[in-house]
Amino acid sequence: MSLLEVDTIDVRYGAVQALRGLSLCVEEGEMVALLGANGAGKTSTLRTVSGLLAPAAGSIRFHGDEIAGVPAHRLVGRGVAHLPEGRDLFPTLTVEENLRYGHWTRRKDRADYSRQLDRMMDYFPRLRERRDQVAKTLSGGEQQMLGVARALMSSPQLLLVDELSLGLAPMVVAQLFEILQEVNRDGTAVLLVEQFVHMALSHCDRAYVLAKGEVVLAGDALTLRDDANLIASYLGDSDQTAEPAPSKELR
Amino acid sequence: MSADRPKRPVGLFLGALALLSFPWLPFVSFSILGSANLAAYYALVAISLVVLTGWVGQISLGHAGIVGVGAYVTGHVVNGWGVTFPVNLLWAGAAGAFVAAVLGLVAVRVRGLYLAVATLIFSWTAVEFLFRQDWVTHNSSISVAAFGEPGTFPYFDFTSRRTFFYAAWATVVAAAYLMANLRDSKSGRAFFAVRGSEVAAASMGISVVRTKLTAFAVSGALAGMAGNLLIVRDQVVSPDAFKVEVSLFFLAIAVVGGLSSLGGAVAAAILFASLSELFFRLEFLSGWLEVVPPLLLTAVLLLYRGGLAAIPAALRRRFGGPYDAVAGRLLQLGTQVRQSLAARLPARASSETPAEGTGARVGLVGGLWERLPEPVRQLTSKLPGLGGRTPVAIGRLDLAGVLAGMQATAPDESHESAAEGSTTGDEVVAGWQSLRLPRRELPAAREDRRPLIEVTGVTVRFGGLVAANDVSLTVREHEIVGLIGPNGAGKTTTFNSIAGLNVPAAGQVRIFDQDVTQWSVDERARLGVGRTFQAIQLLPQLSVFDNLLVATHLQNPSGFVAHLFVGTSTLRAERAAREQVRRVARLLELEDQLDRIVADLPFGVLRMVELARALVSGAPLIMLDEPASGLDSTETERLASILRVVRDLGVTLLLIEHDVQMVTSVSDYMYVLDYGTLLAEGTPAVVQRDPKVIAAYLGEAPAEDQDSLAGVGA
Amino acid sequence: MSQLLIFPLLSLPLIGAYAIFSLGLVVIYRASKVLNLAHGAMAMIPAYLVMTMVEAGLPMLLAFPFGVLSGGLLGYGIERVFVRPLRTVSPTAQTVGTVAALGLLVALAGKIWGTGGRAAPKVFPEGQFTVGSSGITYGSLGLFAVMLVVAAGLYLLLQRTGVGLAMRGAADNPRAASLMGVDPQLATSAAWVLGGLTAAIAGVLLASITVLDPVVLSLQAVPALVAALIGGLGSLPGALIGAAIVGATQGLVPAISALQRVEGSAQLLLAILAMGVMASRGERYISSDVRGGAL
Amino acid sequence: MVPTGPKPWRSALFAVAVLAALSVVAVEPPAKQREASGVTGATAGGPQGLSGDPAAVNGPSTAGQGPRTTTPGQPGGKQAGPVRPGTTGSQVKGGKTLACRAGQNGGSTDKGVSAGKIKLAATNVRSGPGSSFLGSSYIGMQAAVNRVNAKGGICGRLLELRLVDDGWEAARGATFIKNFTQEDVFAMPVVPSSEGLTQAILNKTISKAGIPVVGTDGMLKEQYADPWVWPVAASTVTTMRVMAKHARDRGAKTFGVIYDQQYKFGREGAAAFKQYVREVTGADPKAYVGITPNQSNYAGDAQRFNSDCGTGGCDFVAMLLDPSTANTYIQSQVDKDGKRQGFGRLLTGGAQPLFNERFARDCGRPCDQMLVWTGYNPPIGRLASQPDVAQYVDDVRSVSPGVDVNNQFLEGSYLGMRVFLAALEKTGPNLTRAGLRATMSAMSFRSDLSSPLSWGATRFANASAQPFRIVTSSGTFTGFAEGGTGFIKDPNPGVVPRN
Repeated sequence: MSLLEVDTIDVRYGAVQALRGLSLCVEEGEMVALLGANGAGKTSTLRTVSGLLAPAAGSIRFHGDEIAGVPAHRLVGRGVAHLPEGRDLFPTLTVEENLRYGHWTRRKDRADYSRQLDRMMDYFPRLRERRDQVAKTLSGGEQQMLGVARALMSSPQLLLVDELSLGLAPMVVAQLFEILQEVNRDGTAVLLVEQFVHMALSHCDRAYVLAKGEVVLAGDALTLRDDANLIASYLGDSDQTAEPAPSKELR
Repeated sequence: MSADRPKRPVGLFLGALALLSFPWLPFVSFSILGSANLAAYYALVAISLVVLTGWVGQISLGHAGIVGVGAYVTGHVVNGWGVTFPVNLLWAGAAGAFVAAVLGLVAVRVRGLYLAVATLIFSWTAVEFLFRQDWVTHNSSISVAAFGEPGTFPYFDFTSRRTFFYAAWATVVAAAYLMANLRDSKSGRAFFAVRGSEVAAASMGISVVRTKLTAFAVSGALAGMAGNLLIVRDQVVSPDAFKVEVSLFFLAIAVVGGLSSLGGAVAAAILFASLSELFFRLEFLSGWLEVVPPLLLTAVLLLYRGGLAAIPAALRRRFGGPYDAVAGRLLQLGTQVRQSLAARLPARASSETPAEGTGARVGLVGGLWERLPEPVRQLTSKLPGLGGRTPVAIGRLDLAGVLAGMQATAPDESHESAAEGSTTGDEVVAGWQSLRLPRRELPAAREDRRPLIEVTGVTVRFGGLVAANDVSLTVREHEIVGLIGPNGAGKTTTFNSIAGLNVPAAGQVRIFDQDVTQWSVDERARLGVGRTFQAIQLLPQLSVFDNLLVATHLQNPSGFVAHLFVGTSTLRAERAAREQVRRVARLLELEDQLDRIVADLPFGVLRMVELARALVSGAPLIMLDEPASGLDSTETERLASILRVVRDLGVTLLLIEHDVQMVTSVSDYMYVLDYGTLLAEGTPAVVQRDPKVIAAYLGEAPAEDQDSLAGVGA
Repeated sequence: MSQLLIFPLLSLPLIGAYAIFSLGLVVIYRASKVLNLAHGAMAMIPAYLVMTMVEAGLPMLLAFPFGVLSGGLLGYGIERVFVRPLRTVSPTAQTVGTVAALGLLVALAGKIWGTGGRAAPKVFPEGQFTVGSSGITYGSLGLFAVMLVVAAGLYLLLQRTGVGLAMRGAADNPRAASLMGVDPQLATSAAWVLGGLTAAIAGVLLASITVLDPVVLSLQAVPALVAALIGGLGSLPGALIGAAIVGATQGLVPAISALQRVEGSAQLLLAILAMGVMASRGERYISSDVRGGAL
Repeated sequence: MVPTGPKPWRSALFAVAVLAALSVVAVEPPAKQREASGVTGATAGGPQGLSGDPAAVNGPSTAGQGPRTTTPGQPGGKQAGPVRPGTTGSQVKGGKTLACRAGQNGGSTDKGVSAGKIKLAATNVRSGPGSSFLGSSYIGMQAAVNRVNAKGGICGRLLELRLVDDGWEAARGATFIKNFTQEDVFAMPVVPSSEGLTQAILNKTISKAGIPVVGTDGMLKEQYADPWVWPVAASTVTTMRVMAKHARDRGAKTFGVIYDQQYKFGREGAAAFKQYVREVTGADPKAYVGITPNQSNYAGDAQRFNSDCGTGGCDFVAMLLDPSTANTYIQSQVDKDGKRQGFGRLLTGGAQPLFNERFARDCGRPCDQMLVWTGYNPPIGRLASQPDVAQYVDDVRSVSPGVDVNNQFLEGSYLGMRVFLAALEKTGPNLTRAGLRATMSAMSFRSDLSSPLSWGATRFANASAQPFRIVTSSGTFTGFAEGGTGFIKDPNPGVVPRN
């Protein structure tokens, strides 16, 4: 019985059908990537698992018990942490306050808070320097580091990460992936959504490729790396489009 | 607002008929007549709130103050210059309009809750300061309350309730009639557009500033006239009739009425006036006067938000048959009346399309604006928000004309399009799929074609973050330019600086060879730039037809006054506008969706309506903000082919889109952005195979050229 | 003490009352983006309850805390009944909801306790400091002191405690708060309870040095709205500064004889000040995040 | 919500239907056809009921116009000289000799009068800000009516009093009064809701309809200028002059007044005070400060008043404020070495609105020995034992046991009603509005409740006032004590300052 089982879920935003019968699973300590073009439903998947969105149909099991429809603020305590797209920090709160917020579900355990805080500061030394700075004054990279650190403060069993690389220089992204790998080795399962396909596949165990709300490809990372149609689903089949295709009748 | 010709509010004729006989009905006692007069006073204030809060979304918590100004100005005018009723009504209206317009100037700068506080402060100051100054209130009682001399004709003594009844309800009926005309006209649509979304309204050339000022002025005029009715009815007013609590009471009436419907406002006014009749009649209510109005407001707010205006619809839902029979019968009667009236309008319903290239004359204030001497305009343009450059419009693209012309020359053997399109009128416009379009002779080299958009060295910073760094691109005539790049690459930032949503820190944006870097969204729209939005910005409660009709704003030459009194010019402009909408709808095969309400349409159709709206505005240049997001693969393919047809009709398109596959299939030329800088440009085939682009999209495989990583800081 | 110096002293109680009101208004506005026009009623009802309890024999030491608690309860109730159901409509609709609450509470108070002004029980002992030819009653000074305590208390609660942090975060970014385990609805209710508690404190104290009247006390919130507005509606220190300006203006006007003859000149000055602040603060008239629409 | 669905006309029609339904429910069944008499059978509902209303331009002029206003002074029946109440003089009308007994009273002699009933109506204040001190007035009126009805009414006709609450709002009050003028109402006793009454006087609703209004509280000068209104209270101008005269006689040299500058009663009272003080001392009052009611703090105004009076304060200080504003003002005044500033060195006086227990109780120690003035004899001290005063207390307690009998608006409305009923009795069986008007101008009403009232010379019938002292022990109010001067006459009665 795997850590997370998502079973044929449908998700709708008003008239838009975001997910159509999507299923996937994440084992203990595994690191899984969710790939696919924009609007393929990657973000909707993470939001449904973390409780921000309630699925219209289907079920989600975490540690075997059903969590579909459980609101986000009750799920965090049970070990699911979600770092949403766009980092979603508390702009007017300081770095340390953001981190303390991440520790909210275990706030009673003071000792654990200082332990976690030091652990995060070790992972991201720059945060220690900017400790009292207000979040919105941080650079893009630093904000992403704070996002990851805050999500890890509740020492989750499953960490959902949405577009870690958004607007960051490749070197910073590589650094973040290293840290994710280390956290994963410490026992936290990771389900991450990522644009940079090579970066994701080189760090993850398995991957799913989504298109238009469905899983079109799945497998372990190594076999997928140089799979031709993976690139096609992103950039469009490069050899087909010779000339800009005018409407058929025009000729 | 159904799809046929602008519907005269037939209901008002019927209503007037009922009101004329009211004072003579047997059961109407003297006190009920008194309540009916009170109802007229409340109705006028409620209508003024419907216009301001219902239609334009500007909440006012200070309308009693404006009513007070109307009352005291009437007092001065009657005692000072002996001006009698119908004329002093206009004085009061003018005073109300002026005060509201000044208040509107603040409203233009602030929004939502700030505005509510501004109006609350106004009414608090009016009561505590304005209505305590002797020079304002010494005329609080007027001696002359009649028109003409006793014994001679015409002589109206307004102290008599029956005479006042006719005067008051005539004013209300006239106000409702004019407001209904306004609502069904271009200005009304501008009101709803501004309430729906200011940025979408601006993108259709509607000046949000002038629309709001017009709404405040109209609403203030009606409120001022209500003040006039009060002092003419009572001949004396005291400040406690205009305190803060009374403003909240007026808002309660409008909310109970359903806030957006004129009929609802009148119905709520009648309901609240009947309360005062019940207070007079029923002994057990004494002591509870203060509790009843807030109870009514709470009930409507929490239990039945549609208010009285929603009752007829609810009745139809519940009773169906019998209700419809009665309503149907009345409707027939009404349409007969309207037909006879319409018959005597000039017959020559000419079908020529509106003159090309007419500058946009927007609303009464707009009209005045044009006639202001140049230096004054320069001066006022320094005023925050008021200044408006009237751009030299390149000339609107008359899509309908192009289509009509083309159709005439198309070879006649294309039978299926002729048969299928012969719905109305003479010329036939086919759906896009069956269109025969002549080959467009374009200069071979792209450089020879006229550049419509030239972006040079644009840099945009948000706080520390450089979103766009020295970006330069050009969009040339009759082509589709695609702008792509991975997330956070600065696509949207660049797009917005072209659309006018942000002012770049450095660099220049030129459109139609004019430097528009500092121009506002509606100024660029007037120049000839249309756009669609990634998050649908349609008006959910309106039908598709009305949503599209809003976009004919710039091509409709009729002015505000014409909208009020519905002259032949308005009717002709409306007919032309509706024709334009029907043609574009037919082009995009949206005809059978025209009467459906936007809120219940599937996402794919909404995308088409957004595109149609941009086309209806006649803009020769349209910017598409992620048009394919949310569409499935078949819908995306259909959109791509439609865009190609639109391009071949002579519209130039600039689009940003995540679906790289779709963009490469439709664009003539592409630009790729990454980290806010231009990574590559060229035809789709070139761009697709450019290794830098693939790397940007797929992310560097860690093995390859390590050094490129090291150079980049955190 | 020179003549003019006395007047700032005289306006201390006004500054105190308006500061507590505007702090409560800002806490509520930041949490639920609603201008609570019923704030005055949330001060008036507890003041009447305290008076009823004192008249029934309860010592002020017990009546005051109960009164303050009733304010918190009232804050919670108004949000649940008049504001939350309208959340899906628009902020304007929610403000109209608070208008309905104001109307209802004022009318009911009038019905229950009568509409004429009544003297509320004293919270602080009688007597005052004499300053030159006039002086400040203990009640007035007490109100100002309590304001300082409330402001400090709010600052400590919001800046130094976990609950405060949770509330600030929820106001800043509700989605992120729920992802961290804080229910944004709960945080909003907490903000309204806090608003109610502070309003009750100001209400009881203000009533004890002035008059207990359903309308007069409720409309005291209007100058407090102006104060919050001048302070920028978003910041607590801003609310304090705004209250100081509004209180001082109303206190100083009688001192300047030229202004004295013009009745209501204080209100006029404040209106001009508020309109100026709003006009200068308004953004470029096109902002993308417009969610328009009244009901 | 945009009106694409429901069409406007349907809601308007729907609302007209609602109004029609409401009015059918609410309107009284058309009054029984009254016996043939001078007035056409005007039913309450019928349009002819608009007879009193000057013919509208296109309305048919109704046949048999109701009685137009008859010129005053033309008595309906013979009038004996100063007639003591309770006489049963017989009168001749149209050949029939009438007697003040059931069945012989000439039936429907005027609008609102029938063989067995006299219909009366008045607006009063039961909700809104004024209800705190005007709220109990209806008890005084009801008490007097119950007493007369218990004895069989007047000349066999029982009194039917209809009271409508207008929330002390001027526009609504005037509209309700205008409704009464067209309904089957003979006269309007007392009308405690002064704001609406003043507006109805100013826009001539009352004088046009010729409907008698007897016994009003007389706070505003407009009530003394209308030929159809007879106030019973001592006017504000009278009280202010009497207070100044009393202080002057006690040796006060310097005068100060703090008044409500928003409501008319404040402005006209202060102007009268100033005029009289200038008359007797040759100089204006040292302190003349107007304040706006219902503010939260008067520290600035108090400061200005004290500095105008100078160190040591003014010898006499008059307060013309409503109770709650007065309390807030007094709270804003400060103690200086144990004595509350802003009070008179020798004397402090409060006008009628301050003559009420709640003000005295809320004020407490600072108001000790302060004189509050009234134009009546409240049931205080030895006055309480006087027959009419004792009667007043019993009557009002029978209607509402817990009522504050010292509230002078309650006593005023009781006295006003007693005057009205006495006038009805004097007018006798041939009860007409003109007759009542003649009676009022010739009548002099003596009772223990106030000084003798007569409207012959000036409209200011009650031209004297008397003071009562607020007594407190250790800071709490224990009761009112007699001022010891009895009624003091207004030095220049009927003089109304132009303010």
